[in-house]
Amino acid sequence: MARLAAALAAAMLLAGVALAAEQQKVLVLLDSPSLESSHSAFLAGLRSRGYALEVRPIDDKSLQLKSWDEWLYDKLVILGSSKALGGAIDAAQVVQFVDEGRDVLLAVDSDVSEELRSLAQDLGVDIDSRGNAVIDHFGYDSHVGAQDHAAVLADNFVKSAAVLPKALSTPVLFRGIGLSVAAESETAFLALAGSPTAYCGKPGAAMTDAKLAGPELGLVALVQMRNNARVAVAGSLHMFSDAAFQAEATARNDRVLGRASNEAFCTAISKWAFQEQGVLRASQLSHRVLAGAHPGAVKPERYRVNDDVEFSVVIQECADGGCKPYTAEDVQVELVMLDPYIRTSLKHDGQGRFATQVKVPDVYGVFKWVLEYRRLGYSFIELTETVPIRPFKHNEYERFIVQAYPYYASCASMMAGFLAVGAFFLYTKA
Amino acid sequence: MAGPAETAGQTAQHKAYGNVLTGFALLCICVLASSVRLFSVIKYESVIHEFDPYFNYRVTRFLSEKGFYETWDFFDSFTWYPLGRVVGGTMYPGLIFTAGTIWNVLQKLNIPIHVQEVCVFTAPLFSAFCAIATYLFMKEVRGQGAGLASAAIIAVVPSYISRSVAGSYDLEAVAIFALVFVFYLYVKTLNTGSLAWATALFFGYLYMVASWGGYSFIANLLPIHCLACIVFGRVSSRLYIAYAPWVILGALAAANIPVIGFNAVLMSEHMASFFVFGLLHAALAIEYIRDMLPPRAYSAAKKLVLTFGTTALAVVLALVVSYVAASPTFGWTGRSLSLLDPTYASKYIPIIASVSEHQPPSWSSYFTDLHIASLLAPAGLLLCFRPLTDASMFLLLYGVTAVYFSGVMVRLMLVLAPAACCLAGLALSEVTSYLSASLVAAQRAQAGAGDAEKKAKAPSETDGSAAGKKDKAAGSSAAAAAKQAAKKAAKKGGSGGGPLGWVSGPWKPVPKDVAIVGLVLVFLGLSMFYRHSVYVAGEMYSAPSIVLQSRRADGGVKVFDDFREAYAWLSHNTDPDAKVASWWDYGYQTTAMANRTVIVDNNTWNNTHIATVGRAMASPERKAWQIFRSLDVEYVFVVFGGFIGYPSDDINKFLWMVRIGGGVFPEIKEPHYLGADGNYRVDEQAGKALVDSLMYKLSYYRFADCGPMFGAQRGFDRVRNAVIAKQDFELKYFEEVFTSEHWMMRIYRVLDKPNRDARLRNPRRAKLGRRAPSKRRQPSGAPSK
Amino acid sequence: MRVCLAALLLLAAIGGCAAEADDKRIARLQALARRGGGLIELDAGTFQELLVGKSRPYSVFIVADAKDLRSDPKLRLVPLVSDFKLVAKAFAATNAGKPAAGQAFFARMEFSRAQNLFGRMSIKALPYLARIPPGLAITEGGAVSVPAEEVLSTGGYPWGPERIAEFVGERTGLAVGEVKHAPLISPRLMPLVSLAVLACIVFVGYKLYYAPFMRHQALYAVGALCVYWFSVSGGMFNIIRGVPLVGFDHRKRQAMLFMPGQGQLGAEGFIMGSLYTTVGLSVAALITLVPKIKDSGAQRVAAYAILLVAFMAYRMVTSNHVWKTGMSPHWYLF
Amino acid sequence: MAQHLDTLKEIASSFSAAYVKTPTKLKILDAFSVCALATAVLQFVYAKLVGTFPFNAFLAGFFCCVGTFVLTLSLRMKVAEHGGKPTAAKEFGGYALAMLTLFIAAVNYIG
Repeated sequence: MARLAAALAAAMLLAGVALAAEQQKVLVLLDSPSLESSHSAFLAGLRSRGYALEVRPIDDKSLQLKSWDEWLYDKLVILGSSKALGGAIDAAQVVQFVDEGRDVLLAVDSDVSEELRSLAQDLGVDIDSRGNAVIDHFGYDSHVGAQDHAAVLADNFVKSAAVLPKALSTPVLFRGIGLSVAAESETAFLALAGSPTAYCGKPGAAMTDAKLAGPELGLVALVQMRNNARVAVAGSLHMFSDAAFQAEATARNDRVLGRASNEAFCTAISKWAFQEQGVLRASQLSHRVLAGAHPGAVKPERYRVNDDVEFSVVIQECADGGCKPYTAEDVQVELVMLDPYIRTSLKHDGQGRFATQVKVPDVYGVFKWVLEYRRLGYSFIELTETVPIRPFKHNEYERFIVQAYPYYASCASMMAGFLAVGAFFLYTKA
Repeated sequence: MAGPAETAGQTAQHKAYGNVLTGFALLCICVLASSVRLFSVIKYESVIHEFDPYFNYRVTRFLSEKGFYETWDFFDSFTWYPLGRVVGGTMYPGLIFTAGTIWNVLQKLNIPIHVQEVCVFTAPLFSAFCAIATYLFMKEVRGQGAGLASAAIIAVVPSYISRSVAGSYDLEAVAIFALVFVFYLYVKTLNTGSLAWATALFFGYLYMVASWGGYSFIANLLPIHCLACIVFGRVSSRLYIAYAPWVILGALAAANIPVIGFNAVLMSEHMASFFVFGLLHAALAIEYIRDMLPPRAYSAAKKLVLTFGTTALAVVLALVVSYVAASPTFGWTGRSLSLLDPTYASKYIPIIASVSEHQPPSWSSYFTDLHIASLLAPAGLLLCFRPLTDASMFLLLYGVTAVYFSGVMVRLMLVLAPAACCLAGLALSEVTSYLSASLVAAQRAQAGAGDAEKKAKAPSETDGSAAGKKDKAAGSSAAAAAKQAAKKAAKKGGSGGGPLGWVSGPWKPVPKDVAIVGLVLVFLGLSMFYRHSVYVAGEMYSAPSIVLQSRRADGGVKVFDDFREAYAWLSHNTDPDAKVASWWDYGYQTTAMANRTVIVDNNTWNNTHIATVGRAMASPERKAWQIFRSLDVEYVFVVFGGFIGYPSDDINKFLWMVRIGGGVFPEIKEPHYLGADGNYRVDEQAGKALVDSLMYKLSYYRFADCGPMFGAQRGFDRVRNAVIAKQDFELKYFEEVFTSEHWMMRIYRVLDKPNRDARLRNPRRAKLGRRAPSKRRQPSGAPSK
Repeated sequence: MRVCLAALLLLAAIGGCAAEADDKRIARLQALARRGGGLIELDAGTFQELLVGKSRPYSVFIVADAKDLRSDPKLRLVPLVSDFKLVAKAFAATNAGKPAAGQAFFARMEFSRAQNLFGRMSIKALPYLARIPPGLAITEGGAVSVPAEEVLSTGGYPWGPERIAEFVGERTGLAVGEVKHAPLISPRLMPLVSLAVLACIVFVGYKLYYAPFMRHQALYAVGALCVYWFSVSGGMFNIIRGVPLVGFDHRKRQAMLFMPGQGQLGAEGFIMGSLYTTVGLSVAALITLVPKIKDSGAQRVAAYAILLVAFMAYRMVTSNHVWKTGMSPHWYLF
Repeated sequence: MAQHLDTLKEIASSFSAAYVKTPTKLKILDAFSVCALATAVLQFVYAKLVGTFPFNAFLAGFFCCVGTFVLTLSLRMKVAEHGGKPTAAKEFGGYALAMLTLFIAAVNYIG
């Protein structure tokens, strides 16, 4: 397990290096060719961040995601709608793509195809049924959404520095379909949720009760898989478009709120989805004995009961290609055998080295160091390291206890007496 | 012991003959003893047998690599995950150190032999030693004749063979030798009353204590004997020297073995010795005073001593009782408690009752395991009384207690075996010597006049010639016995204390024909015994339950080697620190052969942990998955015999898992696993919980699809002789990774948590329309046109 | 209002004269029960007396028993009946003199004596303990359909007196009172008692020590032989497994001493044990007694007799053993 | 009570009278064993007072003394049986052996 974690970290490290060095290949699938021009700004943004984009129509017969056993692309962007995935690609393969640690950004709109919906579902995000749109009779944008109220201004952003490093002042202009994530999902969360008055329904049709409404109504959902692959699912194509990037957000009563922060938001989520933000890397997991059987032993094969040991790990936060020491007070480590015997929070020295010193319990057995750190928006850290704790050896117990001196004395006296008596017994004639 | 009558020369000569003959016979016996145990190697191969021996073997390997000290503090993180086991502190090191020493010595002699071979052949070697020890013991009790006879019997007594065939590398292999040897030393000390022998006794006892938990039998038998001696006014300095130092030194010895430690003085098993210790001193004090004082004062003093003694006794008893009553099990370990109250284990400790060798034996097993010894033993019991010496009294007590205990547990038949053999040997030697002596007498009557010389020589010749025809060991024993008899006879009814009770006082030899018939019968009985034992040794007891054989119709032998196949798979295809779960029977084998960490093993010291595994096996799949995940289990295997009809598989053991699991986790209820008619069955009427249980699923997964077996109908289980209840089902949380050739072992992998939270319960989910069919791809990944 | 009052009075009057008849009946039954030690033995007559009728002013508890099955260790019929009897006694004791005493009766029916009743009550399996509610109409010879809730469920068998008492209580709502067991020693008294026992042992030992007959070795010889005989005949096996002394062959409808296959029957074991000991004893006799015989003829005869006995016993043991285990030893080496 | 006392006196006196006759060697052995026993008792009391914390040490010490007592006593018996000088040495050999083992065992266990 520990080995696995380490490998993962290493892989991520390599990925980071690669990010700087040679370009990562991104396959962009467009529902219609026109999107390439209408979404040029977004795509240009990606290129400028050093990705080699390969833009193809989604239903291209010659599409191929993997050849033989290796993936042809590192990331996948689907700006999809009604059309089905073409070529050799299908939902199952995309899921596999994610399961093997690669990232996907999926944007759809109201007439989303069933295939894409099922894909989203496999990834843990539920897209509302086809044809529905997010409607807000109070928070619509009075420029583009005046007649059907289906272009809404959403500002219910997720509170996570990992996703949105700097707060966005103005709302995001959103025209599209609603999403939802399961309540008990550990992996998916909403990056952009509907305002209290927003709901998802048929434009123009009167609706009494909406299944999706208010803060449960998701506009953009982010998913962090257990293998740290990331997926972003947006309910709108429009929000990525140049028009939206340029748009002025104007509230219901024609109050101009200023430039809609689509560009900033979309860049942020794409960065997050492509592992450029909120990535934590744990490395150099180590533990050593401070005082005990073998003081100073680093990563010893086993501890002895009541050893004083130090556990340390280096955690870095990587964003925009660079990594800087992570600083948090809430990183905890456990020493577990069936139940956690020790649970303590690690102290960090501004350099990203988290460490703590504990006295291992007076219980022998096969213990595990377990460090599980999952915070919203950050990549998960799961490290375990197995260390058996052995009891005292027969010659490690305390010797010459004061209380026991009488006993020692008695033994000695017996021996002395024996010698004396023996001598006398043998050398007296009588 | 030169007879007064003869000249020293002749007696010396006879003694020489006798000793040579004896030594030769003893040699033959030893060879016989160890060679009869080699069937397993001949028929199968030189492998370690069964379960526990694998643990010993593993530790011995560890010893051969790391050395003695490391082994003494061996903390084993491979078993009882995650608890681990302090092997050094919980094992009896005797056997392992013995084998280790042998191995080291051989290495020193530049004999490159693998540890396994040493382990395999330890048992036969020590059975030979045991024969010698028995000879010595009986020689002390009654004399050479009895000694040889008993040795000849114990050499091939089945019940001892059963635990000491080559490859059954178990504690008993050496422990029985140690047991008999300790008895020999005790009796020797008792007869000679020398402190040197007492010291030897200490060392012997130390070895015994280090070898086997059965030492507590000795620890109680010796006090009983001592008590008997006191009661019958046989108190003597010899008794004191034999007993008192043993109590103290023995307690120290026991305390020095980590696995016993303080129990040596705290456990009730050991209380008796101290109690009798005190009693002995009181008795001696009385004697001493009697010697010292004039009678009048003595009687007064005696009153004082007695009153004082009784009060002291009462106080001690009160202390003991209060202590004992304080502890829940009255300070007795479960096993020994189940000896005193036979029904105890079956009531309270399923884990003890579940072991087959803790069942009580029925009459047939006595004959199977002891054969003629069990028939002659009563005679031996009686003969112990004529005359009743300290030694013979000891033998008597040993026999009686052992036979009682053996009635409670089959495994204690092993303790009975030496006793029965000694008693039988006693009877045998006396019968043969009486008959042959009367033959001599008859011949003398024919030859007319004759004096002691002829008397002495004749029988050895006649009987020696008979011995030619006879089976060697038995024959020579009879011959030696006859010599003894002749010598005694020559002594003209000398000291009545001689081993042959009937010599003292007037006796009349039986007529010749009777003697001959009797001898023939004895010979027949013995040969039957040998036939039986050899047969048993070859057929029943030499199978190493890890490799199975079955005779095919055409007489050929089919070998089922699934276990080793599966263990090999584990060791080659799984991560070195993968945790493997199975029922505890296979724990030792897994650690030893597959070299993987196991959750529970045959050292059943932690009932809860075993119960957890039992619970997992008895739970539905998802629950079991959670339990196994919490134990970090990566692989689970079950032993399944339904395919080839291997009866002792996990489905048949399942009820014990349920009981043991239910003992700790009440939600497991045995009735739910039984059929409607209250019977345990896997067919249509099977209990619902059974069909849902993980054990059922892992055993019968894909079972129905494995083709019509031997023309039987679909899903037909050849062990239970039934068509299984639920035939086709899928596993959600487990994945089959390996199934051995004959399906005897099925290994499953415990699946991880899914990578994605797909399709969790989400009330806001909109229903999905028809899904696009996933595409068939060519290996290249390109779409197929 | 007045009307109801009148009605009530009327009912009371009717009930009153009905009650007199019942009182007599109850008195008879109580006498019957007293004779049976708290239980009424059910047969055709008593059944008529006790149960037949449209309704009864009392409820009857019936436990089923069968002579043939008493030896079955799993069924535990004997303790069941005795527990039942205990409950009956407790009930009688607590409600003595109260009207409640006449509101419940305890009856036992034994298969061989009341076979048809088993049929009529359609009892298929033992153990069976049920209550005949007062309202249940029972005609002569007609089937008795006891409602399911009136039958004590076999779950958690053996019930033990408490369970039965509880059942009686909840079914009738009458107080049974606590059941008096055979006196058990409470664990708290344990040390004292055991101490006393030990003291007695010491005392007795002291007495025995000076008793002359303790000097006879024959005593111990016999004792040793008995122990040997007992365990060799698998006595412990009988105790632990609760094996009946004699099995019952249902096909041949006769008792059987020997049981084929695994395990053993009590008698079987003891017979074999005796055979074992016989061989040993005869051998001992050959050595010890024969030499004492003066007359050579007599000696010869005795010796031959002894040898014959030993030989026959040996033969029987071996043959039985082969029959039991199916082992057929053959010479292995040559 | 009174006659109890003088019986005691009488016993004691006769005992001492008889004891004086025993040879010196035996007297020495007696003295040794008695003091061994006394030490054992002392240790027991001490353990009862202080509490049996280093239990192994206590056991070792206690058993060492009791063992010495026992062995010495047995030696005394042997010597008393046959006051013959030649065997005495041989007996003592065994005694020494036993004592040695005892000490080794005790020291090994004491800590």
